Amino acid sequence: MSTSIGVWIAAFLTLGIMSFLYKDNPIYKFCEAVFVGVSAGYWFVVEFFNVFLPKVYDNVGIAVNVLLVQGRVDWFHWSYLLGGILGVLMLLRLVPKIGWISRWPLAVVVGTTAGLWLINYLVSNAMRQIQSTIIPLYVAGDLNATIGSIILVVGTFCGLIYFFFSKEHKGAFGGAAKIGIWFIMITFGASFGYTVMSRMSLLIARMDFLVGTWLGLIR
Amino acid sequence: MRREVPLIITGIVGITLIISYFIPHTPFNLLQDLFTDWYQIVAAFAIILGILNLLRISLDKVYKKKKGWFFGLVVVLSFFFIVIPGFFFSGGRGFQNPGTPFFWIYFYIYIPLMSTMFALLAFFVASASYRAFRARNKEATMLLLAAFFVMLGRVPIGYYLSSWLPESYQLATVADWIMNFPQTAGQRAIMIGIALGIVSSSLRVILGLERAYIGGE
Amino acid sequence: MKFFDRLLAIDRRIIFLFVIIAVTLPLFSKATLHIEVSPMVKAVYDAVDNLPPGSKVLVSFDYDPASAPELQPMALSFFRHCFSKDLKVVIIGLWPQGPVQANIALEDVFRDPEIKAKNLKYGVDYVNLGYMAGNEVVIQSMGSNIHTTFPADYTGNRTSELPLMKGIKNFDNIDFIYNLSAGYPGTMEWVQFAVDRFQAKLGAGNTAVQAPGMYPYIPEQLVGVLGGMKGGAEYEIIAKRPARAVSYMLSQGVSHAVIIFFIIIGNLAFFVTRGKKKTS
Amino acid sequence: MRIFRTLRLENKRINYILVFLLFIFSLFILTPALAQVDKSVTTLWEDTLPPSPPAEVKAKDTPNDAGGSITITWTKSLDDSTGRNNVIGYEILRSTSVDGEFELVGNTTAGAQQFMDTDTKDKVEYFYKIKAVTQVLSSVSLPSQPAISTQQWFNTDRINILIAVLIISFSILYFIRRARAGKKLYVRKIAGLEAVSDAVGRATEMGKKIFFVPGIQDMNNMMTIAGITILGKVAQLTAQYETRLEVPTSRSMVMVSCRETVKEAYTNVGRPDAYNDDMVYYLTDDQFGFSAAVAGLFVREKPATIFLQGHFFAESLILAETGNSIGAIQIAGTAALAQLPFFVAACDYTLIGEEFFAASAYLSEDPKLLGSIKGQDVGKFIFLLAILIGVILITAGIYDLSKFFAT
Repeated sequence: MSTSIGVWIAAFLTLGIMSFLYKDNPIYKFCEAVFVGVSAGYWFVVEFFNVFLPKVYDNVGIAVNVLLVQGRVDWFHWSYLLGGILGVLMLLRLVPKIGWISRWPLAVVVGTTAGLWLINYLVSNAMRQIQSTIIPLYVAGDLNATIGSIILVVGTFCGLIYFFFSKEHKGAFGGAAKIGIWFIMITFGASFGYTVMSRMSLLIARMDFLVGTWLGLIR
Repeated sequence: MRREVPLIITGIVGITLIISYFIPHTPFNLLQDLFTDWYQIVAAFAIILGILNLLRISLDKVYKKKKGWFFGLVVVLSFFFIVIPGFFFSGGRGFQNPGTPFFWIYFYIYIPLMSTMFALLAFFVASASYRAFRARNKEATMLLLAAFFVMLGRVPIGYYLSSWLPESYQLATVADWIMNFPQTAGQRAIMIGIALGIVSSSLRVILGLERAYIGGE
Repeated sequence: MKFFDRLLAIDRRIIFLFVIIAVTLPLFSKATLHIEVSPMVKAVYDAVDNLPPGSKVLVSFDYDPASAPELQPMALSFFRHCFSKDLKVVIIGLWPQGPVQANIALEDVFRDPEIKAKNLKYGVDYVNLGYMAGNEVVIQSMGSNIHTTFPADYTGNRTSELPLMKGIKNFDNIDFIYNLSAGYPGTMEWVQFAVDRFQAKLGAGNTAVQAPGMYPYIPEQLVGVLGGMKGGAEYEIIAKRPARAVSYMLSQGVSHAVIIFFIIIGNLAFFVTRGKKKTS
Repeated sequence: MRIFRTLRLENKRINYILVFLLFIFSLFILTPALAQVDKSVTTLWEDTLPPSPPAEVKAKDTPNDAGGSITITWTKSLDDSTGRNNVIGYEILRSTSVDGEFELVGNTTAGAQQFMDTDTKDKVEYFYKIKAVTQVLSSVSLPSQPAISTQQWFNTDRINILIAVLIISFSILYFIRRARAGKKLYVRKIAGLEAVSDAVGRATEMGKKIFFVPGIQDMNNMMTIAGITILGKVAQLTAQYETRLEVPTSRSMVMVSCRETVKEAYTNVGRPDAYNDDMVYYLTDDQFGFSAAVAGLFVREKPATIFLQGHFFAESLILAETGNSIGAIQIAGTAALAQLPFFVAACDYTLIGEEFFAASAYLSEDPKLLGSIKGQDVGKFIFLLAILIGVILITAGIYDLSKFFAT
């Protein structure tokens, strides 16, 4: 059995969270509250040291330094001050009267997201996937590969037809959409089956901690 | 004013970033990094709003002796339990180095909680698959069969069950085949659909047609 | 037939009980199971194995301790493989906890007498540049200059003064990128930015959940992907160094058998009760 | 001595055999030593001759970039993979004048024929030489013609993407315009969205709460923004039905945005009095801390209806299974590929990928937004056509259309 106080605390918290599986209880509530408090605090500290200090404080520091020492305006580093100002505008939400100003930084963030996602998804999800789907259906002398290619092309084609919204799924079109949903179901089933393993590994490692590290029952 | 200005900002920023993808010339090549950094900075400031909200609600529970007030107190105490050592007693920027008090809390409190919560999924995966994988209709049967074969093919029992078969019929091969062909085909269809959905939503946001996120007058 | 009706609506806590027994009991056993090496894992292994000694490998640790059970064994066997082939390793992290996991892995690998004998030096044979906030933008800016993206390493040394980093400016000087990922940012972002924009060569280790999502990128954008603890075990097998992932495989196997058993029972009960409803 | 003589005299053949054996024996002993000598002799010999130099060194501005880079190409040394095959790499040398001092700017492995010098000043002329290197010796090529790096205003490599952006955007814009002009558009039924008002109604009847979780990502994610748009519609329903709504969030900015959205929705249907800020609250940025808290809330508050709309990761199943265990109706929606299977398995309705992004338009019944969905379909049609034609052409061996989609 472990003699480290840390291991004992960890074991208590592990069992506390697991007790939720039986039913909600005060020990779980306690662990949950600790979890919310500690993790909120963790990210608060991390954001301060990993984002605020290096991105705002350091960059503006460089900009000021360049200005004072070289008498030159370093636009690149000053631009981070603008980011800092946006951040402060966000905090104006705390002042109810002018809280609406916080919509400006929000608008900048949403505009950035819309612009970047439009391009990135069109390139990596649409263009490149279509590129990989345009393949010869027939591979000379390789029956396996031929069947594979046909399934790949037919599955992608019919799957996309399922996502047509402005046309009724009837007749041949509806048939293709039906095949499409089958492919989508196979995809979900396969990904689910593939995942089970992943989830089991997490539990194995946890039980290994309880039985091995904490209780010392296995070598 | 309260509504139009943000919508104009969103539109201009969005269009500028789309254009900048095609222009290698400065300053366009720097915009993406700059705007993403700004997001990071705004998020780092914004977290203060969330924390204040969390503390206010928790303390409110304690103050008014609402149901579960004790757990509200635990939230507040554990927040300061990690924040104070993190800011003041863990050597500043090296706060995450092994040996600091912050790291100790991280290692013995935060990690076990996080990994155990994650490990609960093992149980939920079992109960969900017991309920969902039933051959109710054609679609559900497809789901069931694909899951069944992939699950078997990915673990050693699959090997023991089918090792007497020629290699191309063994469960591991079947599982790989399902993953490589029908699974990839389905993924691709969903991915291309998502791309179009995102293009369309982004355009609606940029044009100001979709503006729920910004609120009203 | 009441038995089957009750079986269909079984209390899920009974399933939970079976799962925990299936996972825990095999931990006490020393038996090992046969593990097949899949082509995906072999592709990654070969890509590393075919690098000439002295090649530079970039490893990005994009996961936190929650996913360590799946990804840590991959990190260990990858490091061991790189060091035994005399490859130079550059470590970064897009998740704040990533470089910490890397240090834990390095500590473990250096305990291996074979690696210890090589007397590897920090800064010459490997470096840890630490975490950088900014997600995919970090990858993007590494494409133009790694030194400005990571001005200092994990412990605060200036990057430009590390001997290994002197010959590395951007992805052009990196022979292979290995990404260990548990979500966002992760392999998808490395594909979109390092591969699509800078033509880097990329292999990946993913949690078993993420891995199927990467299949469409193989082989053009991604050499191959190790999926979950099983992928890690396969890598240990192909590298002929069975370790932790291999030893957990028995628990994996038994717990899977339990889930499959329940799915079969569920369907059996479903068909029996449905057949009964039809006849009545 | 005597025995030798007798042998020689008596049987010449045995003598030969003996000499031969002696020779083999000596070889056996000497081989390792010889091998050593041999090696040093050959390397000595090789290294007395420098490798043949690389030829045809050309330098030009790297296209489609922001300047600061010149691309150099050359043909390999004749001793690289052919000839004596002893070249181990190339060094790239640079100077600002053709007869000036050349400095090392980079190196490559053997077999390379291209190098990108990414450390040039724009508007400066540079000359390059390539040095082929063996273990010991090297030889330098003739200098290249001068090259200047510049910034470009348009990335010609991305012209196909520009065309795709323009085509899809214009088809979406075109149908938005048409819809605005009053043209009726058909949109097929989406089961998950049909169920939204019933699900809200059920909660009202039961007198229970509705939970809406907009994912665990921040506003830098389109899925969050799409989820918040759906929240706007759901909030209108809860305002009309006077059902209690709770929105736990995992990011502060999302909390801010959700408050604006819900407040606006309540105002729109004339119930601003029913709104208060505490309907939307922040818990923690942490993925599992958030899931632990939300799972606890589900079990304690026992909501009748749960919406999970946004970007989820592993916690998807923790939330969905907990929701299922309390018998709530669950409507999920996400474009996170890895999580869709879990929602499909554990929720009553799931909006899959594109359906999730179409949801806001669908729920709003605003003709302009529905028009954008029609525009998306045109994009899909073009893609399908490209796949069909592309596959036919490439199978027949006529043309590889996939090149157009290369990025």
